[in-house]
Amino acid sequence: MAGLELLSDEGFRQDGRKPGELRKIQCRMGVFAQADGSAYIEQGNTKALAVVYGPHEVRGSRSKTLHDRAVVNCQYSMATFSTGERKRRPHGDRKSSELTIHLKQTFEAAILTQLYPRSQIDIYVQILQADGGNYCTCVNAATLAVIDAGIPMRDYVCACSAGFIEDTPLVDLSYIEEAAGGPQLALALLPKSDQIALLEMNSRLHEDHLERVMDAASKACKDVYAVLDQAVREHLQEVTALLGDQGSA
Amino acid sequence: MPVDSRRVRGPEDGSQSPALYAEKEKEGEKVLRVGRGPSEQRAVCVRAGLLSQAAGSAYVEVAGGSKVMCGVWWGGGEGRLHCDLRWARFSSPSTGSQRRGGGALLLQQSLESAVRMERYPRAELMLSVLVMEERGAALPMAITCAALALADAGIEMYDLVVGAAACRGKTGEILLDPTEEEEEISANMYLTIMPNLSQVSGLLCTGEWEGDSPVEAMKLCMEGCQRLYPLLQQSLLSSSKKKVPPPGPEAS
Amino acid sequence: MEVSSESGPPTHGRCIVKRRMEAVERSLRMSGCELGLLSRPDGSANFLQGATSVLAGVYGPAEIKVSKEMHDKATVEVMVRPKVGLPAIQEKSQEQLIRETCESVINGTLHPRTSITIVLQIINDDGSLLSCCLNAACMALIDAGIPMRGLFCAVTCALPVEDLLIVDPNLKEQKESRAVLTIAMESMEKKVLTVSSRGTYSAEEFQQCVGAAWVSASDIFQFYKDSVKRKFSKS
Amino acid sequence: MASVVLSEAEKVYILHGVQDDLRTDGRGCEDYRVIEVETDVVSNTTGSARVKIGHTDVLVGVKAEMGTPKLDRPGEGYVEFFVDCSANATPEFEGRGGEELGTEISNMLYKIFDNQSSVDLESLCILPREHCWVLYIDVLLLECGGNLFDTITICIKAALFNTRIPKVNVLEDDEGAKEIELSDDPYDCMRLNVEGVPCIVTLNKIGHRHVVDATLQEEACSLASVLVAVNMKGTLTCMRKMGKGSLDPESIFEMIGTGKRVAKSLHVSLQSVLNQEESMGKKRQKIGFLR
Amino acid sequence: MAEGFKLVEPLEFHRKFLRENCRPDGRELNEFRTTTVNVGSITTADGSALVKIGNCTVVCGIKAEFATPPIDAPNKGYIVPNVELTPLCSPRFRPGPPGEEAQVASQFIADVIENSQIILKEDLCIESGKLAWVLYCDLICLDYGGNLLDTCVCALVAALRNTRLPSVKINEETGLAEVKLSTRNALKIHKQPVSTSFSIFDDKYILVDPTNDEEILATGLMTIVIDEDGTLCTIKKSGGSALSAQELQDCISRAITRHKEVQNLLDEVQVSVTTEK
Repeated sequence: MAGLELLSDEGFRQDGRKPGELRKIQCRMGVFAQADGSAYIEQGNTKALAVVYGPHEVRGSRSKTLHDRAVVNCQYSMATFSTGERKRRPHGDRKSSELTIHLKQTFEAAILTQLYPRSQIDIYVQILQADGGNYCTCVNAATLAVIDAGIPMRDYVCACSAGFIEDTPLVDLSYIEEAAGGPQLALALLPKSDQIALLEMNSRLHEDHLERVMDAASKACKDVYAVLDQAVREHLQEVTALLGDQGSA
Repeated sequence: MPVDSRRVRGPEDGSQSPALYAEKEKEGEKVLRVGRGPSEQRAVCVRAGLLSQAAGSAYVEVAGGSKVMCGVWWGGGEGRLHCDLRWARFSSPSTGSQRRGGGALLLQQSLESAVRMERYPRAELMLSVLVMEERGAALPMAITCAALALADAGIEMYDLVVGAAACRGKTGEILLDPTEEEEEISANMYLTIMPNLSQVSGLLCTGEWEGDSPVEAMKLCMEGCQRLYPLLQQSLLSSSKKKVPPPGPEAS
Repeated sequence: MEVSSESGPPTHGRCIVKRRMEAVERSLRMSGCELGLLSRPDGSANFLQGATSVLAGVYGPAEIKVSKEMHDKATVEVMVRPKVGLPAIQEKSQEQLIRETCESVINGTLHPRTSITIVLQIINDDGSLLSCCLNAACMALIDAGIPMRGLFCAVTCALPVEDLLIVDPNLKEQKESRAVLTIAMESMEKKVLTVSSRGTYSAEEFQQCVGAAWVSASDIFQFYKDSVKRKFSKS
Repeated sequence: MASVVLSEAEKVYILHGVQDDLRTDGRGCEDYRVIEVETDVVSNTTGSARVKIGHTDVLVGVKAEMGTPKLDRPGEGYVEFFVDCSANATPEFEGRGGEELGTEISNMLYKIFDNQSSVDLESLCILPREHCWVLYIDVLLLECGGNLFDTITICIKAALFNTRIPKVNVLEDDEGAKEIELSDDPYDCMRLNVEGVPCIVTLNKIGHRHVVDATLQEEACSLASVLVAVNMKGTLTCMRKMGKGSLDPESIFEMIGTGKRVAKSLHVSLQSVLNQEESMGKKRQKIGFLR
Repeated sequence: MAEGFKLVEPLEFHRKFLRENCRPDGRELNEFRTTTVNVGSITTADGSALVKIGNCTVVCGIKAEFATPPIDAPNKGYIVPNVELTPLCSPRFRPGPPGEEAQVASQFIADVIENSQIILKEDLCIESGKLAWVLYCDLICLDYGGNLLDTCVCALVAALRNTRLPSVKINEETGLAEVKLSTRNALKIHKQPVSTSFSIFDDKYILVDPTNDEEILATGLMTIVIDEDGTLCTIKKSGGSALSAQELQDCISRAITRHKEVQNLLDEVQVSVTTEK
């Protein structure tokens, strides 16, 4: 850790951001035609794709069927070339399996699954380029894809990571900041109701600081929400404009 | 590396073939093919119906070369042909190993176009091929052997499938039925045909083929297949003479 | 079943094997067997031979996958879980041996189309592991109330040097021996049910081991009886 | 792959169109759909490209890593292929569902690159017997709308064109011990000659004719196809018959001819696109998936 | 007629024969089927043998490779046996990784090698701690006609006797191995174990060398492996009908005579191969 200054005396981070500042978010909905919903998002140098299939009949063994709501099925995978060191397998390793479960829990909390009993919704996310905050980026991408698929949710799910360095909470950590090994928190929030869909923390953080870090993270999630909401509105305008064209033709 | 818990464990960091440490023969122009013309095949010995447990079986041996065994049996699935192709560890000659991936696919596709699977909608045909010794051109031999085993089992087919291999050396000469040394240093072609219908059921070629050479090699292979055909018919005849009355597919 | 008022520790069987001039005297190390200690399985037993300890659980007769179903008898399955690591091919071989031994005493025809699963967790190995596994399996089957034609018990014998035979050896004795045999006897005619061996030995030595196993078997069967009695007298 | 089930009438419609050299989307039998190519899309790689033909979408990342040469080829580096048929393309590929197709494709890739001219493997060697570059060519299948093999090989060629392997200096000290030093200058790098890199042209037999770049619907009409891998010089490096049907030898000869002809123009236009893209240098707006 | 009876009432069919002290294929209870041994037919292997006992056919190929000796035993090489029961030999077996029967058979062969010391692993070491031979002994069953283990052990011994390893020298300057593929040396065979299997029928008849049917209908199976000195290397009896000490002794005696039969057969084959060359 020594020699690497993550926060300068002037209060700037390595990439020039302020502690509470997000990286640039760029996104697009409806990337693929064959899927029911899809989205692509870039948060700084972290790039993720999300695809949604469904709701459809439950695939595979029928025993998975739930009679009062839809099954949310997820898969988190990382392209073998997405990381600095080549990954041997895109998914199926311990880390991806863990994130797959997290993703499932997050979206089970957000999607109105009771509207689709006996059916299944697939959410597949893929990291194309990894530069910190992979899980959060995937959640944001998946949110857009679910919206693109027209599946009703309680609210957007917005996720953001946060860390705590030199008595300052940092949000939206980059790979270098993650690798430094300080405490790390991933928060997935339903921003309107301030409800937490998923919260995970690694490493040690003093109890007294938790509230500040949480505050910073939830503020960041709300910032993410603003960007996503903007993107969705723009996308919808485009689509309706196209539909309008077709209608008049 | 994951350890295979279902086999006796070998050395932890793997092993290498001693051939890699052997004194190399001079890399100069090796004379390919002595005593055999470029379009001449090695003698082949064929026997059908020699396994006691399988519904149909066949064994093909090339003189001084490849040995292939195949068995066919019925499984309980839905109208589909299931192929299993394997090379015994001791089958490969000591000189290096080549990538054999995809052989099973060629086997499957070559046979699928000949077997009338629609006649058996409620049965699964299982086919297992073992290459015991590889001295060049074992893959097309394996396909020939498999077709023979299917015929021995009394499976309905449009025609037998016969395979042949050819290779193209660095100087452009095309040789039929190459040995493993010839295969090693040249471009290879495997072709399977249904001789009576004169239809190509499988084709795979790798390496560099310039100009019209692929067409030429295909023609050579087809001639080779046609020459092999009577031999196969003969062996089927003698195997079915042995088992009178011929058992139907239900017999298993 | 006869419930005796007698309680207290079971008598340790003593086994004396006379060979020509030399006599090896030694007691079986059976130090305890607790029955029904697990709540999930239908029957369970923890069998201790000295420091060797095996925990067995029996599930069944229970529902079975169609692919494994046998229409005329129950399907017996045995799983051996080593102390550390994953089961390998050696465990597979042991599983088959234990399964076939159990199958030969279980009245499987009474429960066709069901499964009887025996799970053996090795807790500690201090020699005579295979016999401990077999004994634990038998006790767990008793505890589960699986109908059986008879019982079986297993004895491990080690042949360290010429003219010496050790019954129920510990790990050190086992390692120093040129041959180790495990013999299982059934309780009805006291004949040999199962043999498994490591190392080389003569036919004569083999017969001596069978003899030693025969002698020890009565002690073990008595120990079985006492263990069951104890369980019922407690509750 | 989104599976397509066609009715008899639809099949006849497609077949008749092909017979008259007019396909359902207006193309002739030897025409490709619009091919979108973009290189340098993933920055963590030594080379990358994305190619989109119709609804088929493929991303290829090339990573060069240091390794030891294979024992039987001590003076060469080597290439490893991995094809990830991701669940993105279809839910059937979830978990291990895509593995079968993935291995089939990577087997095919090994075969088309299994010759001296495709990639100059000797240039990948750093120190004979000790160090070499291993090129990991990872294919990520994102969407599949027919003609998978062609799209993948075009994408691989583009990614290899984009590949820049860092220069390596071998230092030898007085005792003869060798040390490897990576060049500090990120612009000091080695490029690959992609002239020998072949592309596959898949020819689907439909009725009595054959078409290139078939859509999923057309693939469903075809019982047999021939894959021809051809490099820029017109040398065939791999050929394979696919599918359940059998083919007349004469039509295979014809297909080889068509394959070579189409491949030639494919290579020429691909090269010009790649050159053009490169000439824009830093000014090029990277698009990626943002439209 | 007999075929029908056999199919419908297989147990009764066999009992009828056994009551007359003979077996459906005409053998007596303690008689082996014809055993044929063919060595060196697979030229790509360093040693090979094809053994048939009746219908049961096993081909064994030995492939020798280099590896670093194990850390805990730097002066030893490796012997890795592997029994493969492919669908080729019987529809019972499925393609893919080895099933239980194959695993148990592989472990049995490994035990036989370990117990009998056919080959000392020390002999396989080329340079202590640096280089050793690995002998991959692949036993592939081509036709499962009953009595797999006896066939496997016989094929293994025959193949090992047939094995010729290329000569190796360690180059002192480079420390690399130098191999001469043209000069080859035989392995030192210390012991020649022979396996004899029995099936117990209806708890009373003991049949030697059971066929596939006899194995399926048996109430118990036992395999005894013995070497030329009459020393027992392995007795494997897992469950089934219980046997008395006397019955066990009879089986051991039969195994001793079987050893002589096989030994003679292997010697004959050896002689015929060497004279051919």
